[in-house]
Amino acid sequence: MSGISAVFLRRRIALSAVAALAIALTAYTGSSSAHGAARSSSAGTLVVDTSFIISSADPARDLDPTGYIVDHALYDTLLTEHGSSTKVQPDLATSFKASPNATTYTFQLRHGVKFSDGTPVTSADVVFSLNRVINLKSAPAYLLAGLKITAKGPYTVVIKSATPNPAIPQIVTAPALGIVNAKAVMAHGGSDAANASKTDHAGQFLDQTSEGSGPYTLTQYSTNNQITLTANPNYWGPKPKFAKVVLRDMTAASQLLNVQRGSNQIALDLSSQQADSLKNNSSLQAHTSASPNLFFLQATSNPKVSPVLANHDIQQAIRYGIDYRGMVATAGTGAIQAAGLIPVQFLGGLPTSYAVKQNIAKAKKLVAQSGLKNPTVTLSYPSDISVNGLSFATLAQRVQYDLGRIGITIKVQAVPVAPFLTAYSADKYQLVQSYWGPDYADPNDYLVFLPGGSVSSRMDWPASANPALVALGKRAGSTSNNALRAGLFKQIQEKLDQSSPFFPLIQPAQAIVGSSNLTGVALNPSWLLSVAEVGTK
Amino acid sequence: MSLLELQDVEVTYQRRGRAPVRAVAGASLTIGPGEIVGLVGESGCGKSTLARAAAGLLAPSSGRVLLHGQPIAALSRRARPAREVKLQMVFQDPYSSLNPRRRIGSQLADALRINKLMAPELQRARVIELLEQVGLPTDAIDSYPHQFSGGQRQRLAISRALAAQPEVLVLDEPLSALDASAQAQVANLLVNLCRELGIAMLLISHDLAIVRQIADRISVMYLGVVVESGPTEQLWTDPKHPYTEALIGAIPHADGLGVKPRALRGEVPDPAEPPAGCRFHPRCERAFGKCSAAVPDLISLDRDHAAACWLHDPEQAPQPSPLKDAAGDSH
Amino acid sequence: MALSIGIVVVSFVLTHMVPGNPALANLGQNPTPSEIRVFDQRNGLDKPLPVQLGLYFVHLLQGNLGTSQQTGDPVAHDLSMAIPATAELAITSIVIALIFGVGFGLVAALRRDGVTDFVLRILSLVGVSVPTFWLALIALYLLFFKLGIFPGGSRLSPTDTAPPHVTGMYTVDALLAGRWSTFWDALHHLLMPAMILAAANMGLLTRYTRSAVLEVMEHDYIRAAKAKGLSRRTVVFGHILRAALPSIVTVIGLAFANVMTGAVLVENIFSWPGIGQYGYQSSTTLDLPAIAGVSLFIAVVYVVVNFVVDVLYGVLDPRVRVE
Amino acid sequence: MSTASEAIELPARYRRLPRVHPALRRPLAVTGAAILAIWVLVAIFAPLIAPYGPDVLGNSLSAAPSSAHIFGTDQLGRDVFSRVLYGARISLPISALLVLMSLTIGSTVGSLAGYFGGVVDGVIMRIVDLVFAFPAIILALVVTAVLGPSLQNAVLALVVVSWPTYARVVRGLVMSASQREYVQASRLLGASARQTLLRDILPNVIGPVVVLATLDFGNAILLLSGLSFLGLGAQPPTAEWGAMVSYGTQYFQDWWMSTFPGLAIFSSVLALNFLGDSLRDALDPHGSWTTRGGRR
Amino acid sequence: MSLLEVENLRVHLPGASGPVTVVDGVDFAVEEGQVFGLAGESGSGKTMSALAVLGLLPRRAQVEGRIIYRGRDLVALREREMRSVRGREIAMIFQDPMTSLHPMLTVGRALSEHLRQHLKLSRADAQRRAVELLEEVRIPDPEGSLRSYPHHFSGGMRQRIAIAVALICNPSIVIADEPTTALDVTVQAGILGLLDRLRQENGLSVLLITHDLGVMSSIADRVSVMYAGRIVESGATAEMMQRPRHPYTEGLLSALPHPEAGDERPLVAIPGSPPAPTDPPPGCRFHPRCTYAVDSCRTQVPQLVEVDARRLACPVDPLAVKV
Repeated sequence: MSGISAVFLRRRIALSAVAALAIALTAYTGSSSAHGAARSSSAGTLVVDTSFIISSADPARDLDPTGYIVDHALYDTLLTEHGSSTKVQPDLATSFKASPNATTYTFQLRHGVKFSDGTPVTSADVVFSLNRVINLKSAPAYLLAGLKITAKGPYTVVIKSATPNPAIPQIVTAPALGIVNAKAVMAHGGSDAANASKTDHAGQFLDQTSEGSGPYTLTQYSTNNQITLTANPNYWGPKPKFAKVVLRDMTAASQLLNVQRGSNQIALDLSSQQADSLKNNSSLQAHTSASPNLFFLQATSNPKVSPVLANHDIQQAIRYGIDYRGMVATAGTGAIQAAGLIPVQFLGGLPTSYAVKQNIAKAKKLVAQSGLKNPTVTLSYPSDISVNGLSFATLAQRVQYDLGRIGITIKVQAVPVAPFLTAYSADKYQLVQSYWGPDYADPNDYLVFLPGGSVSSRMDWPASANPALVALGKRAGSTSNNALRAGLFKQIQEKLDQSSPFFPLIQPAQAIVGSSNLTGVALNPSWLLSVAEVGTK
Repeated sequence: MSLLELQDVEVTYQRRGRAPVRAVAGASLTIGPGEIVGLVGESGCGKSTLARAAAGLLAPSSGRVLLHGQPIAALSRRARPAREVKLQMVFQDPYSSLNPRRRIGSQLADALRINKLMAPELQRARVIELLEQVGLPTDAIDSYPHQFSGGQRQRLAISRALAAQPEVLVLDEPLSALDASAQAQVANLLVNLCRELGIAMLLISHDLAIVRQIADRISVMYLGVVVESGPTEQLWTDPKHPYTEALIGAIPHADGLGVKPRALRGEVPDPAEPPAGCRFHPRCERAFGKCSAAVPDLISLDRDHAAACWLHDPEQAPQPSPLKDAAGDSH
Repeated sequence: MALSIGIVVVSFVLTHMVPGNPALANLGQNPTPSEIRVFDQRNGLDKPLPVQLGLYFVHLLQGNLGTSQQTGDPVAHDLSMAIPATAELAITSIVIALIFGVGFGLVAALRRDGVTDFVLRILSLVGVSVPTFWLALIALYLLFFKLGIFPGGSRLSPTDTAPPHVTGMYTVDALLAGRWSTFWDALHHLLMPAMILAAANMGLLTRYTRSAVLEVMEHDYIRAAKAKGLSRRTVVFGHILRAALPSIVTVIGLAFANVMTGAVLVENIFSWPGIGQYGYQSSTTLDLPAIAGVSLFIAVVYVVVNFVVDVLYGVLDPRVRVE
Repeated sequence: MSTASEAIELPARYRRLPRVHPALRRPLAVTGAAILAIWVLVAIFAPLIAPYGPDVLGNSLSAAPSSAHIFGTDQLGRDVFSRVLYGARISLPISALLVLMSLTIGSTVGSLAGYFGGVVDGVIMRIVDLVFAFPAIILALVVTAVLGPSLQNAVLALVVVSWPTYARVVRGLVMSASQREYVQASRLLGASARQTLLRDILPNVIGPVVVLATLDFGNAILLLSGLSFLGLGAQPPTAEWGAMVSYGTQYFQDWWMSTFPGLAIFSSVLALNFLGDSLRDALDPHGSWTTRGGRR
Repeated sequence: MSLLEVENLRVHLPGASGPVTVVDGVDFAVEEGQVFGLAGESGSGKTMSALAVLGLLPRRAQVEGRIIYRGRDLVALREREMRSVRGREIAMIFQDPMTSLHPMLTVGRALSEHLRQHLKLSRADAQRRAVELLEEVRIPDPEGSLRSYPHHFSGGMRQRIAIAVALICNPSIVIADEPTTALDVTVQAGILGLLDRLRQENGLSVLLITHDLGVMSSIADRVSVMYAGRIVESGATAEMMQRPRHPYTEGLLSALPHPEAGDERPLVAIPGSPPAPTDPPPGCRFHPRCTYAVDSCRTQVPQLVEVDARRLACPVDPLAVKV
């Protein structure tokens, strides 16, 4: 079951842990090193400005965006991805084999890899690291739910799943599953035992030093200041271009200024508008693209909470009253109207041409038809976060204005994330402006929007409201033929667009801006940026 | 019968973390109707404290203040009973004893209004009468205090007290903030008020010379105790206590004779730690053994005249000898 | 002491009255009921409030302020990281405000009613009137972005590394380590936010100093000092300023309160990892132990600063010293 | 009894009585009053002056100042000039209300403490100390975290932190005024403590409190806009100056979005401080920035 | 040749509506080894005259006339030169010993700072001299006193210290502005005795300013009486006290209590009050209060003329008959 949380909602979001592209899996068998770059010595400092969201530099405890950037640089994983591609590539494992029923995965480890302190990396370290994740029961533990990790000789690791799980190669790319130096971590209180959640005390140790085999080592770590990484001299792969990487905690406004003044800088949290304004700046490169994130409105179906919204005509009026084009313009270049709930990039995503269009006349007629005099609705949204540089307030004001024009009075209510989530879950709100970031790149992640699903029930849309739709969802979720599945999901979304308490608004643009002399400035869906891959022209 | 009577009044100030101070260590005074009694002493002798106790502004830690034989209660949150309103006070600083934000007329009418002495429409006429009584122009009624000089303000303060038709006025250094000519004006006013309206007064001052011009009787205080009291002329011409003698001797005379006033040796001791025995003995030219050992009582010498000095104790005293000349700077 | 306890109680009760659910706000994702239960147990949120408060006090006495739900570190550790940053900023800012405020106030008083006085009066009023956050933005835009005089935020250039931790104040630590370039770099980063924080206090101190000096100047002992034929410098610094100093010192307590208020705004704008930023972030994420820790720290600062002011007052004024 | 300063002091009856309040004759006071008057007029007549509605979304997004939008437009295409004008309708009356509430609570509590003294005083001053130990903004952070961010809650939070100032000042004034000799004289004339409080003490307390309130008014605008800047006060689309500055910082290069609302805050606070400072002068000539010679 | 001669001194102070003349053509001279007294009520301009001598008037005061000290016109001196006169040649004692000594500086510093500046003494020499002076003014434990602060001493002792401060550079003239007014009579007598002894033993010249004619009578050699900024009568003290010739002098004396035993004359007050310096009456300034005033008094300013070994500003001279 998927959910939204404050940590996730805060400021912006990366596609989180598992961006599984099931299609690629069967075709893939591990190959030799993907790193073609020539070895060269490291020099200089790369500065990455971002609004920190990090709770630990211990990979096993961290699932936060900033933490992922750091962990990806400090720790090797069994497999990995390069650049913005989601294609699985070798890392510590040079190859793997999957059993035909996709329950057993055998990974062959690279020989001669050493941790930053010179200790060789063996299968014991892998088993320790992954078991530690499982047994710490911290946020990343769910990645390995139902998996069993064993070693088979010093350079072979076997992962077994109780049920078929074709996503395992994708899963093991997660920086949270970085391989740590078992001896060193155990020496500092680390444990992978079943009771590790109580006995492991290595968290603080790993906030001070890194015990990995990745391209960088941790020099300085402060959750609200800056994190300094230094090139790992013992790294087995190509030397990273920059000897030092500094991640600084900066507000988006400061990032905008800093990136323009500095060199060798990357800003991660600019809105596409901000990035747009830098397009003409020859010393910068800015990349914008539609993010898989979704802004949507959700109306309660509970007449006790809002008799106005329980009125079907009003719901439909809202759907046609919103100026989607204006909203896209406000969101900036790269943003697109969300035709359905599933991002256009995903299997089953509806093309933009299917999107609902503003129809003021129709909307006004619906309001009149509702029979309600001066319908008034409270729109609640989390006040202290923004996603992809876009604040909820901005869109909420748009909604308020647009619906005002068709005769629905909107009272906006800004609520900090924490109480917002509490009240949202308890069906306390009338109209909510919310957001969904995919947990993995698969339409199944969106089944929770169907009647009775976890998101739907937050605002009292029970399974009984539309049993047919529920049945359709069940079918779509269990279909193995992807073409068929895509069709079913499209059908579901069209139905939702015709009548449902959900109003998809936009997929905002995501942006990355860096000094123009840099190479490898690319957004990765999982860890945003691979700092080791950033070089200079 | 005395109008205002102070019986063994003691006032002790509690101080945080330090020894309490007996600012007034047992003082008795009586004031008859229409009588002006002067209370004289140097700074720190407790005379202002005694004045405040006499007026009921603070509660004595022991002893009593009686008006017409009835005890006066110290001020509480409640209004003063009408009986006690007959006891009024005039303060030293004419700049702070009038409310700067109220018109004179309103302040002078306070007593009339609060005690409902007369109908509101008659009050203005009475206020004008009061102003005339203290020799101020009647157009002062609509003015504010800052429009007057120190001497005029002091007269305003007196007339405000007069509005309450007092029987006794306690005057705390009413003249010390004034220039010589204003001082004489106010002094004459006080005497006239006493003679014409029969108001009794307790006049507190550090200036023995001016008190002598006004008072019928004088009490001299030193370090919290009354050391001598008597009819003005008698006390002046024949002081019985060495301290009174020293006070008189220290007054410079504007007679062009170039006579140097006499100084008194030493310093006034800390009231928190008064000397044993007679409090004056360390500075006294005529102190002898007993003075440092025992506290002398106020002994009645003749008629109204009394002094607290072992010299006048018939059993103890050595033969009185003439005062040593203490001219110049003795120490 | 009683004050500190009161402050702990108030901040604790206030923060725990928050209607939000800290578990929902802080659990990574997919919080299951059992995870929420574990979270609540771990953070002691499952117990009744008075028990939580009691436990808080017990832990407090052991030097344990709880664990921040946001950073996952002990609050005491987070504070120990944030405090030196704020201390460095606050002290520098107070020093700047003192130098300019006292200087301006002195000049204004000495040139009373002149043009200089008038200009300084306006300057001091501007200082207390300008919104700190707006001033910070303008300074950031002009001094950093347009002119590049000052760096745009954070405590050190990314190319530099923090000096060995001794006090946690980079300028001091750099000096202790003998790293001059780091010292200048840290100072360079420190100056702009410190000056912005100092603006309001500078205005305040100008006014206080001016009136304190004017009051002193009315005293006979200043005329007496002039009558002794002392040089102007001795009269001004040795006598006038010396006498005004105790009353100026009493303003420092107020100035510290102003700095703490301004720090919340300025630290957020300048990405300064201090108490202000930490407090702001904990309050938006309902990080209860962190909020309570920050409140406690601020209260302790308040008590300590006032104590220091009292002591300083006594040192400066021998009349008080005796009492 | 003749010191130099006293020699300069002239009996007031020789001065001409001023037609206007002396505070208003000073250039700063006049400037302050004028700016403030303009803002008050703007607040009243905003709908008449403003070319656009505060929340009307236009088509030109993030446009630089031009003849159509003299302060430019924001990201949603709203006219910044109109929003700044409408902002006066939020910041000024709400800050005034805030001051009024703090003043009422603080003065009442302060007079009670000063009047009753003893245990009541002790308890009240403890509470005051407690609140004082929190910087306003920290306590406001906590209060808004408890109650949620809104202008209303921000005001509430600021009232919570600002009343103690008044309580402390009023208490001090009441206590020192009740020690005044004219109050004691009144008491001796038979006035009850309550009568003197109303007639002799409070009138002498009002002046300093008015000055404090004027200066605090400016402070309230600053704090309120500061909270809104942090997102804890006014919420969109309210055209509140602090929130507008905060909003503008997201688009740093579009300087007009935050510069003009910031200027609005600055100018109104400065006006109030000009006025308050001059009032303070008029009331307390000691050490004031006056043009007259000093007097004790 | 007098030690100090003041000729036609005028002092104008800034007022709300133009300058106010507080000293209006004052002449007097202080002779070597004499005590010259300047008497008058508050606001008569006597203190302003004295401050003018030392150049210590409030800022923006204007001074006209000549102040000749040892052949030099002090009015024309530059501030720097004036500083070498102050404290060194002409010293001053102030009214209130509670306020005329800097409360935060030790007695030792008060004594030695100008001594070292003027006479360039070493620290040890200065200290020796300070102890000497404290002994001379009869302060017990002079060495210990050097380290004490003024508040450790009583009023009388402080005035003695203030006198020591004034005398330490061996000045020729001491200006004593109401030196005993703030003291109790018994202490006052001691201070007057001290001044008299210093005059006799050290040949000190004193410009004594007081409103107390009793004090004046007991120590001054010559007296000038001031009224509303002008001198109305000057002469030898005994003459003046016994046979005042100006109606104001006479009025002042009659208003004083009479300490002589057996003298029971009532006080005679002068009617009215002194005029404000902003609005002085035309002609003789005393005429509105003068019982002897004639028409010419209302229009013509009386000149101070020599009459029977004294100088008198009253052409009517009504009291001459009484003599």
